[in-house]
Amino acid sequence: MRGSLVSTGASTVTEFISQNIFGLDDPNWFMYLLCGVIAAVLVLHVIAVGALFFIWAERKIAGRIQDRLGPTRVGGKFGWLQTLADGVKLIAKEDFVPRDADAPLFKIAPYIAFAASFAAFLALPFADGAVAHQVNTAVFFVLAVLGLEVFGVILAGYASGSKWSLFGAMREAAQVVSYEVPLGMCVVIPVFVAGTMNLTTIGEMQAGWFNNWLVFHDPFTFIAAIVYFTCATASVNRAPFDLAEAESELVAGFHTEYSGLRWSFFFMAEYGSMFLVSALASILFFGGWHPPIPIDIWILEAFADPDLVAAGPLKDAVPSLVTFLVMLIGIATLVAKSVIGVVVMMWVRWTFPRLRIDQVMATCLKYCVPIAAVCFVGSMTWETLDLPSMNTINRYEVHEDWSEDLAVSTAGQDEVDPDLPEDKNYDDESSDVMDGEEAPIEEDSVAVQNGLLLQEGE
Amino acid sequence: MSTKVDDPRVIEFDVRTDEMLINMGPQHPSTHGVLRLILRTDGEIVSEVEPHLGYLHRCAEKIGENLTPRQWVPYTDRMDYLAGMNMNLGWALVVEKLLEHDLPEKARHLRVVISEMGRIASHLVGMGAYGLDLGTFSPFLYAFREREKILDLFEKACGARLTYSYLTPGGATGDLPPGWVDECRDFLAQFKPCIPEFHELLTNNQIFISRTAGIGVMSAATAINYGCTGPVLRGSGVPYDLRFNGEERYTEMYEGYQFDVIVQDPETGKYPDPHLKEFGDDLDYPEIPKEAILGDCWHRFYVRMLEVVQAIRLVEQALDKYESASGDWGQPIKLTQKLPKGEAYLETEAPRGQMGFYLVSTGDSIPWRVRARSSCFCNLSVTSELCRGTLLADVPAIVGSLDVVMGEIDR
Amino acid sequence: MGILAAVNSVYWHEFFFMLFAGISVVFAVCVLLTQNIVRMAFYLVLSLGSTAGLFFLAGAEFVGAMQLMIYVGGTLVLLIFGVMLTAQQRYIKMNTHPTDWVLATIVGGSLLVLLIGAATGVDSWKDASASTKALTTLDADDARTATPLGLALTGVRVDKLDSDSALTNGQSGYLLPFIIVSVHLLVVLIGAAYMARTKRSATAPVGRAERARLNIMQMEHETDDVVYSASKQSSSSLLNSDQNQAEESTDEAEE
Amino acid sequence: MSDLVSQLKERFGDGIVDVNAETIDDWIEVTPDVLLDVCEFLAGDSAIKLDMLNCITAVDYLHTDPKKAAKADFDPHMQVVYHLSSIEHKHTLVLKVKVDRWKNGEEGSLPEVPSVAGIWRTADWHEREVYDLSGVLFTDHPNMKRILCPDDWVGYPLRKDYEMPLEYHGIRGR
Repeated sequence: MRGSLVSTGASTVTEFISQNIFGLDDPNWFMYLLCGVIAAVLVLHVIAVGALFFIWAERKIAGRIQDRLGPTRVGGKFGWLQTLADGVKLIAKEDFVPRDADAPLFKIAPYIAFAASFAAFLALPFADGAVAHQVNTAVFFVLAVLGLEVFGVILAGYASGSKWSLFGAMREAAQVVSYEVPLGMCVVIPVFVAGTMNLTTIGEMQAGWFNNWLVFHDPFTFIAAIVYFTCATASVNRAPFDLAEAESELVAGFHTEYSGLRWSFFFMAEYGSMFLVSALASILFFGGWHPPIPIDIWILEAFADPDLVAAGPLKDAVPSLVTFLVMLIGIATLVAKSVIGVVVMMWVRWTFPRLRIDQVMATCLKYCVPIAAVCFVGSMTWETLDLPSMNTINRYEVHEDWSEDLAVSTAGQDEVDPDLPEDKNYDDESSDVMDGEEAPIEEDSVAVQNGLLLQEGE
Repeated sequence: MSTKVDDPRVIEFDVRTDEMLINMGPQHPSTHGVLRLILRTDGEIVSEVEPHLGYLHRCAEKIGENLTPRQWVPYTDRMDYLAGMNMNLGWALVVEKLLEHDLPEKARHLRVVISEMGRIASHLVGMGAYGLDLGTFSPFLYAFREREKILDLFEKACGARLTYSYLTPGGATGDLPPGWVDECRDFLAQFKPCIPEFHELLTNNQIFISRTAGIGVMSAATAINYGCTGPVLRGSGVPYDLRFNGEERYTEMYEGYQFDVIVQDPETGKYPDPHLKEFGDDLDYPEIPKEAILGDCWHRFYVRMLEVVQAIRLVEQALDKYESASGDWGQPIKLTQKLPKGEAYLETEAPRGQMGFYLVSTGDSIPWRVRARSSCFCNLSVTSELCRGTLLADVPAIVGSLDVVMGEIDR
Repeated sequence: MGILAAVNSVYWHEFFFMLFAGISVVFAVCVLLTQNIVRMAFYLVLSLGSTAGLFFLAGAEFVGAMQLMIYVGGTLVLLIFGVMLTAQQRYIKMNTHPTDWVLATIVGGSLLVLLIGAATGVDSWKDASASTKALTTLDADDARTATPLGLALTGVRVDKLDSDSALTNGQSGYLLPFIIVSVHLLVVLIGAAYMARTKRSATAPVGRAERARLNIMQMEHETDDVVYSASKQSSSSLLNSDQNQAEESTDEAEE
Repeated sequence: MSDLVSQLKERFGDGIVDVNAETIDDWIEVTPDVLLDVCEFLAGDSAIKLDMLNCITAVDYLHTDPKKAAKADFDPHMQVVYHLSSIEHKHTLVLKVKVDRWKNGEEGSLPEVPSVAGIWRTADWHEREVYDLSGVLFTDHPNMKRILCPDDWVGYPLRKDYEMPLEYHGIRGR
């Protein structure tokens, strides 16, 4: 039905590979392993290449801010190979474990930090179809996994045996745990406005001109976007809040004793979660993969053949290559917005001095949490009273089967009927075919939304 | 919260956490040079700070007992290596005081030009390094961009960028090269608009204010009692500047110059107007934030920034006087000049405080005893008093505001 | 392609189930056995993390993420925090007394027996093989949403949807327990914040300005406050030696 | 004879040993046991108010080679020089205390001078440096130990008869 090359489920890819490459009719366990590995490597490279680019960008931007050039010689014109050179140096560097360190914990800590920031990319959609695993509660999943990264840092701080890293670890723990509260509250606001935690749906809801972005939904979401960005910078340990690795006080904070490859894992984890947090910001507030001017919708309309348009969502009335092109545009837009977010973080880092630990805590508890709470109540009243808003899409009707719709639409369907034991759905043969026509209500409602959305969009 | 004042040194907590003895230094990114601070901390609260010195001790004073005064000049600019010119000046004046050797007028104005340029260069480093202590890297580079230009000028004058040995007893090792004065004027012209840049970067920065205002407050009485001098003393409101209140021989150098002591006027609570308006009408000075208390880190930093502007005006006046002055630039005394029997002590206003030299001679060309009174030595001794009960992140802020240089402390 | 065909009977679903269950059980036991307190906390993270894995495997993403956030993200970080702040020396060795071991095994053992008995008692779980085939294909569509959970918590009787509408809108679903629990948690949080406030003496780092004021007040009363005039007079030696007798007779500080 | 000296003489009598007013920097010499009261008077008296102690120096008067020692016009002794100044009245004073190089003659026991750390807090570090480099012990000093040299250093470097140690913890001295 969707016709696009890469559909949501990995198994379609599995089928594609098993039929075309290995000539098996239905994919066996090795196919799944293969696709699992492919997906993992793809997502890993998003972080690896991202970190590579960001380290280079940070040095260039820092240079520009400080009235100097930054790396220019390594690898040609703009010193773009600098990070690779750093990487090789780090790999070649001796990776020793200090004498009174707790060796096993010391060795595993960087990998926990990196795994946490990598796992969060699992649920992050880069465009309508481009997501590693379609998690319905994606926002909640990403926040939960982001919280894990602090554990890697604590372990590193405690296991490297030096007092400085212990200080760094304690500060990091205190800061990230307390900043999860306002971060959570700021994230709940767009989730509440969009009515769903599924990042793809939230992204799809902000199609059309930039005035459909959630940040312009009402003044409270606007403030929430700013507070979100501050808390995100703090929970990722950057800029004025980078107390965990404060050189002037703690030598180098929790990664004082690390060197070589392990140290670079911390570095990659930091840049990975920086990119992730700004990608989340762009999806929740800044229209995700929809460019400010709706080029993607114009392209879709240009290629849509008229008879199919009325039937379903615009995306299905277009040859699959065009949807793929639109998805590429979407990915490019999201990456661009996230890079802007990361550049702002770098810009803030090289201009502001560092805050003290009690000031960091004060900003969190005395400023971020109350403001986030006020924004939440404000946007909630704004939404229920249906006050005038910049967004043209009325999200109310397209909520993901909200209570009234649920009562109406599910009366006939047995899909969501929970009194059947959970595994009953599995026995139903038809659900075996992934993209079969008996698409669950969920599928239709999304499709309905797109159609409704797009007519609305012009 | 009862506000009765029991002994502030005793801090009891309800839960007795384990006190930790931490070693900040001797190689630590934020201690300026090889200073080692032993901190007794309880969680983040620092209950006791004990500085350990001597890591850069080169016993310059013992060597001074085997060299003639002119041979000892290179040792002076290795003491406060960020303001070498001012150190040379201090030693030159003390030797001239013992020899009662008077200088031609042109030599005096040359010394004012060079020492005030040295003060600008030193305060730039102080400002940049203080930004580093508080975690921001950019001001350091802006400060060093300007300082490099001053060092180029010094290099043209005396051939060296750090180890000058230019102002020797008797005058200077050579006159300023032709065209130096115009280059100096060009530098000052393009340096003036940079000052608001520094203020934008640091002084007006709300995070900088919240990190420094009200931190490490030192009352005037404590400052004098601990022998603090220079911007650290004036930051606590004591109007004492050796260029006015110093020895006769030192203050006559600054005769006929318009400048004033940079200190907060107790009544108006304002600093003397540094005539910034002359530099450009849109350049005005940031007022004092409400959280700042007289004697805290912010005021010490602010005094240094005002002194930079003051020094610019001084250099401009000195350049005009130098060009119109008569006589030569002051030939240095003979290498093995016989010193009269007796002793002489003189302090000069170095950028970091009062740098004193004490010369005792028993009649031959090699002095009997040479003693250097270091300003940072006394300024640093006040850290344990200021850092008691502060947070760990405040310690670099306080030590940074005292702007210490280890070369001068350890000699 | 021989190997692929031969080893065709690997069900990833089962494999991961075994893996996660194994990890959580093994590390749960390690938590008991280890003496190093930080190692214990780390093993606890692994076992709780793998139970979260089990939830994800069963398709309950919301509950899995909840487990990750609350247990691994929240509780354990606070546990580590507590351990780090109060650790007397770096690695405390906790060696339990032998009698405690005996007692623990008795209690633990009896609970284990009870659990195993209950697990094997349920007949619908007995013929497990029937549904393993269905578990092979990972059900990737996002039919499982968190909406029913949300509705149930806000009072909609999700289980009795098709009965008359009186029961669906806002009747007694889980609304009441949900409200009770949230109010209870609020009270607990306020209590914890009140008890944890540090009862420092008046002059420990209270407000910056206030402490600075105390600092000055404490210093000031030692020496009487002197107002210094910015006089521009250069200093001279106190002993008016005849050499500078003439010029400085004026500013001599004679009483 | 200035008024201050007469004031001091009548207050401390023979404690004021010598006044030298015609050199470039004129100074007063006092005996060690009356030093503390003189300093308290100088710092306390509102008219004089020498509230800033600039510098404490120890000068070792000893000619090591006998020829010079014979011609020297002083016999071997140690001088501790206090440079004081007043912030308020803008005047300075030099105070000297003469002690013999070793306490009652026997080698190794350091001469003793009362510590003025109670009056001027800056004296705390200055006296530690004088003790560290010149070997003058300051009685009832709050924290009398070396400040510049390592704590286990032997000998007092600024004394004229100081011999550089052959090695220190394996580092070759000469």
